[in-house]
Amino acid sequence: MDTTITNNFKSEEYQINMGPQHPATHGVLRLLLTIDGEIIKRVEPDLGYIHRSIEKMCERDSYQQIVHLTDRMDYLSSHINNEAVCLTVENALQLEIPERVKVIRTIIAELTRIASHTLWWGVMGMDVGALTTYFYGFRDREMINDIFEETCGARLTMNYNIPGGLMFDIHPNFVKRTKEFIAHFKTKLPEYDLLLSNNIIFRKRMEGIGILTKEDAISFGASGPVGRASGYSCDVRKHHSYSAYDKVTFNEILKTEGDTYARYQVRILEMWESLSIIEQLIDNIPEGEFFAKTNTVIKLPEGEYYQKVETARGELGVYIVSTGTKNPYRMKFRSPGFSNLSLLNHIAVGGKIGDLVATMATLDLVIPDIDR
Amino acid sequence: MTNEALQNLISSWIPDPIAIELEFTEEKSQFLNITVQPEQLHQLMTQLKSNPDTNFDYLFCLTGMDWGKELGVVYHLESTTHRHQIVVKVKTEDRENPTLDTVCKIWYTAEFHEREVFDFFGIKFNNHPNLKRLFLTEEWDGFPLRKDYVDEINMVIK
Amino acid sequence: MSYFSDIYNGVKTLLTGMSVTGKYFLHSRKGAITQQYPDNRATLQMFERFRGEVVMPHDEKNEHRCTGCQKCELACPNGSIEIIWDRQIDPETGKKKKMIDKHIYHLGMCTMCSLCIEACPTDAIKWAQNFENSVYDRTYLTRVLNKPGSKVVPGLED
Amino acid sequence: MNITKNIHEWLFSLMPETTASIVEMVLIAIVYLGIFAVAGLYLVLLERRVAAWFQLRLGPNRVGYQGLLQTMADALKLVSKELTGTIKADKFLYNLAPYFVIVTALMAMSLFPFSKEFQAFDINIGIFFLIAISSIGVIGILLAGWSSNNKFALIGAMRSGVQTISYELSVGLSLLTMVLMTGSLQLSQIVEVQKHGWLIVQGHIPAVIAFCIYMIAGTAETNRAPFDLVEAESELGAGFHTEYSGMKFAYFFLAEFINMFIIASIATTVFFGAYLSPFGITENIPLLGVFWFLIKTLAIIFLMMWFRWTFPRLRIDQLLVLEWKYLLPLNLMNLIIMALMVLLGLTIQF
Repeated sequence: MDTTITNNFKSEEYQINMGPQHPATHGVLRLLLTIDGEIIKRVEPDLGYIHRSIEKMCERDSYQQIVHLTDRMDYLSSHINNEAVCLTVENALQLEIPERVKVIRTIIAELTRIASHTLWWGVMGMDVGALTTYFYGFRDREMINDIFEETCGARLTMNYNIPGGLMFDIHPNFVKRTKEFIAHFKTKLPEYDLLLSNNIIFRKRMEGIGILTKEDAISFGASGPVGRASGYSCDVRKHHSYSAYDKVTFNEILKTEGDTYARYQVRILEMWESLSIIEQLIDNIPEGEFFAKTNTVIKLPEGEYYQKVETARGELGVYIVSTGTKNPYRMKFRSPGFSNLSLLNHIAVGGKIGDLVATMATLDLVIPDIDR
Repeated sequence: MTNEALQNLISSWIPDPIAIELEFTEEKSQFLNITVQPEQLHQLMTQLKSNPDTNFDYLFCLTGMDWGKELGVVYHLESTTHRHQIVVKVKTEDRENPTLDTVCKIWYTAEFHEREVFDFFGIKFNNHPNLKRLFLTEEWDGFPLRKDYVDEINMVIK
Repeated sequence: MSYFSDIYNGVKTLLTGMSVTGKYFLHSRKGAITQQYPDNRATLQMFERFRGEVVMPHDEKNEHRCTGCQKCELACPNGSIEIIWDRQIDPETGKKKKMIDKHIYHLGMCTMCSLCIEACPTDAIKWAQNFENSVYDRTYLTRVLNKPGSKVVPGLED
Repeated sequence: MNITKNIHEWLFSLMPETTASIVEMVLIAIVYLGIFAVAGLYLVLLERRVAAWFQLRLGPNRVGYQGLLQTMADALKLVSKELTGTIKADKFLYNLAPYFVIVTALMAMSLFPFSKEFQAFDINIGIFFLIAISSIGVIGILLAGWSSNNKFALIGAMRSGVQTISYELSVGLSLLTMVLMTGSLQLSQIVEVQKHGWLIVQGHIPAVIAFCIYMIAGTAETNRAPFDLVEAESELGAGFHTEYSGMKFAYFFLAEFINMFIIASIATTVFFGAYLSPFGITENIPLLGVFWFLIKTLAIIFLMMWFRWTFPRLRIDQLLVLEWKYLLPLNLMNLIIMALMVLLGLTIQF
């Protein structure tokens, strides 16, 4: 595709196409690798294979309709994406949101995070060659998906939020099922460690590769577990608290190694924190309305609105520029995956092909999130 | 640092307020907005990052904008030490050949974000190391996120 | 000596891992999570809120509740719903009234966002739990929701 | 084995001696081919079911009773499939490679003493022959990777070369450790020695170490996880056989399973007394030898499957570190200890 690069070749180097169809790129990411033997010299991502121009579509849609588009960005944290848009709109309208909505949103957001991390864990194992993890991860995720399906009607693209609150109240079984899940998952999560985290082969493969320093993490705009594994305190839930996160106590997991194993550990430990957040909230869902009344046609006052939330992958920013009409004038999603992908070249160079796969797995890229 | 203190500090950097125009506003936004001329962009950004009092080391959002008449870029900055935020806007009226300075030497993340802006708005960035289309193919005609972009086949307008 | 303790510790972690999978192997009969799908059709029950497809319930007199207000059509983000309506004389009141001729639903374009059902003031449409929507020709996915000859429930106003 | 004797006599009475012996050999070859092609298919099924049980699934259970005909159906499908390939492949080598792999795999089968009489080919350099033959297979993999004209396949093939050459050393040395006790390379002789206790008991500690090393190196030799760098699904797609389809792919696939069977069979023969029953409980029924041989082999195969479905894959440099820094020194040390033991008569014999 690129003739200029070909001319600069050293004689030993060759180029290889990883993707758009490749088991390790989890979607349609195409990486153009320049390799010397097994050693990566350069990684150039080629994007846009599923770009749907959601930002342009948003300029056409009403605010209620925008919410469902964000399901299709980072589909593994679709609820949190919905929440981000709704929060932006609610802040712009200065709506008073019922406490019940905030708590339910937070519980579902944390369940989404666990679901996303269990899927990541399964796929992470598969990327390094331990195929069994995939099924163990999916078994646990399935329980969360059932909870979602019962309450929201959909398993993945839930569209449960509307500007002003929730589309409908939680299902009567929601609390019971969530408690069942917590009890189940508390017995299964230690197994994750026994099976994979402590495994000598796994640790040898993960430790000391793909190192990202704190300065680079900040400069590359790394967020979520990727940033926190480098010692960069970037949890939006802590620093720019939203929904019901100010009511719960939880730790921000920080590691300083910045390598692949640190990123892995951050996610595993984050699942414990999410469990504790859910436990704190699940018995204390306040009674009340599940939505605040909004106009059927929502018109945001003229101005600019920015809201960040912490998705399973990191910091999602929603930037709305409104001119006072029923559609946004410009809508920008600052997706975590996009920034996290941009540092791939920085940390993968010098490693082997196997390292690249492991590194990419711990960046936890979701391609629709990058392509939008 | 509060927005007011930030505004005072940043204003104090400018020796000659007439030559370099900075517009401060807090209207219709939760952040302090600075509008800067394209020529001064790079210098201001370098200062915002390197000055220990401001230390905006985290560029958390870089948005291309089409204001109808002008094209431009909106930079959302945050300091991870002071935890204050600021928005820098830069506009250019040249729609045929809009050119701005790159900030990707200051914040590495800008490299990809600027490519995205180039892809969708056609804003060129001086000194960018790898300014190519990111999402669209090289032969794509036009810049889809501009307001005057028309594509009768693929765009459904309600 | 760390050479040998390394080997010892390494082997120990490997054996722990094997004990986990081994445990599941021994309990494989009970623990299988496989859903033998076409076989379990009889017992497979979807959740009541499951979003399968949009349907319009009719009562035994072949009457539905759609007044043709088009709110669902407006709410739909991607034009999955089209309503063909005209003004007909209401046999009860003798006045002219908006009535649907066809309520067309494109399942192939539907993203199951549930906005139409939220928007409906008369609860004329709701979700069905059917999920087996595969057809050989995509034109089958375009459905007319109101049955032929059906009428709106008398006296229903939006 | 009266039937074989009868056939043998009938053949020799029918035609001249040279022709008869050639015909006999061909017949044996056909019988072996038939048995092991089918055995390979059932190993595939076993692997799939075992994997499913490790992974909370059910595995193939539709075709035939409990899925017993599943791999037969798969094989039929693969036979009937169109053979696709790349235009720029080196056609001759591309077509040759699968045969290299499958033929060497089947050749090795002829040596094993499944029971006292059921052994096709009992040469005095048995073990040596096995090690030699099993390393020819890698040439097939190298050819496949190189001739496919695909970079992923080539990387897979390069890895295969590196891996097999290194790990052969460990396989050879760990078997050599055991040969010290038997004093013979002939497989029937090795089994004979074990009548006084299986070698893993006779050689106790060093033999157990040798067995562990052999299992690790053997898994690596068959290119199975955690040493499946040659295929490395998540890194290289399918590695060396990326460009193969239909029956040619099936050859590679089948060869992998037959190789697994070979590695397990060698372990059975050298460490666990081949067809000998535990504590000599059924020594008076010679036919049960086949049963005991298969039981032991399947147990070892199960162990290899357990490895595969539990462990993550190693990286290429760690693979070499494991061999050259850990397995090889341990192996050499073990060899010396074993030699001393045999010299001092410290082996346990019943």
